[in-house]
Amino acid sequence: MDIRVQEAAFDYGAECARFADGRSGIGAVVTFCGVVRNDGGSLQAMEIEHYPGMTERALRQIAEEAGKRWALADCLIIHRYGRLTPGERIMMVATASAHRADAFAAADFLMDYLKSRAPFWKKESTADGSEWVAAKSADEAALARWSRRA
Amino acid sequence: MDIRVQEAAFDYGAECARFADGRSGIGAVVTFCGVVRNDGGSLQAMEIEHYPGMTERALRQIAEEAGKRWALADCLIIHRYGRLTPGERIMMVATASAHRADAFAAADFLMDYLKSRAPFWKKESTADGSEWVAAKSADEAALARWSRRA
Amino acid sequence: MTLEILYFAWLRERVGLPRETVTTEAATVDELVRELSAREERYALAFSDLSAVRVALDQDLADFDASLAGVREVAFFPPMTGG
Amino acid sequence: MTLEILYFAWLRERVGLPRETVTTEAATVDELVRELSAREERYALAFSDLSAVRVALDQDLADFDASLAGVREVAFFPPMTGG
Repeated sequence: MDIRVQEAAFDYGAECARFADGRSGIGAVVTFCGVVRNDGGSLQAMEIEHYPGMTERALRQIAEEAGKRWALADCLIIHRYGRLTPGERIMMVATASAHRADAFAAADFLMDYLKSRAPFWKKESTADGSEWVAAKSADEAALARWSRRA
Repeated sequence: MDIRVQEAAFDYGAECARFADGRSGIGAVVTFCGVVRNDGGSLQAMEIEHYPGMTERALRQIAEEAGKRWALADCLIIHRYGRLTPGERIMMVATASAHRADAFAAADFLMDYLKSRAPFWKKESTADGSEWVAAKSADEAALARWSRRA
Repeated sequence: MTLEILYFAWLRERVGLPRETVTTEAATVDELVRELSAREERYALAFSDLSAVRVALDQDLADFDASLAGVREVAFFPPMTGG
Repeated sequence: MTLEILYFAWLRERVGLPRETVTTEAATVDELVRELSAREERYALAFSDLSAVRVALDQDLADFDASLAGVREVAFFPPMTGG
């Protein structure tokens, strides 16, 4: 298990390659990469604040929970903080398993939980000023999908 | 949409990076990579046979169906044929979307359909000889999850 | 009617060839299978359990009761195991 | 009892500082919130809608009725928006 919370950019392709490399027992790797989206073309920057200490702890707990629910050979979470611009990669997760169903479900689960349970907050800046991104009810609702311990 | 059926190896990390690069409207990229698994340590090689012409056609139809069901900015399918050894990458899919739910569902869908509806057949060789891999009832059952047109 | 018939995986191995051109009056896939099976033992063996055989007509999956009218390429193969 | 209190995102902005050390006899998070809100307007404003506030005790998410016994670090923040 590899959990990284960092200000620096990460190399998505290189991380995917490294994560998938040199494993013998696995059959499936799933990766997710989150990108700063610019819907209306007006976003200038996104500032990500986090809670040092708790962030790593929460991500580790989420990853451990995924490891209890599915047969994972490994998982990786990288999440950035600080100032990002549209098109930049915010974060990624990767899961490796013998079977694709476990790898998919675990990656999906990691994303749902870190969206709403890891202490990150986003603030978006446009020409009109800056505003904290509100949590989406859809993101909270997504957690109910994993209802064994929602 | 990018569909490739090839004998040559592909560079999973480079494909992930290229797929995620330089897109403005997306927020989520999901990739899946299938690896030749060696469960008992006895597998020497896997030979993948396919049906040239129909393979590309079937993959394109599956990708188009995914594009109708979810809001995808793009998708990629690479599938190898020929002789592979344990640890080698057989295939990958990638999906890009504004939102993670679409990217995840579409990648999962692509995998389920290409497992059972694209004309590939696997033969495994061990010291005891070689044998065609039997289709799994679980793979067929997985298609029922997408029941709008299963 | 002249059909190009393709065989894949263990069907190819049992029939002993990857493709052949066949002249037939069969109206459906079922009739074609019966005709081939009657021809030689290797075909009868290959088609002995049709629940394990899939068919594509001109590169689209089809059922065994599908018509062969206008079809140029018929492929027989086991359930697919891609991914 | 001495607590380290942390504020994040718009709670940090409304309170006007990222962290402070507070001496309190509050037994629960609720009591602490009431105590802070009574102290100054900026706290009252920050805590005016508790449905939009989350709390962590020693870096674990908690409820507002949770006990502060043995707790050293309390953090207040809006619903999280990671990923």
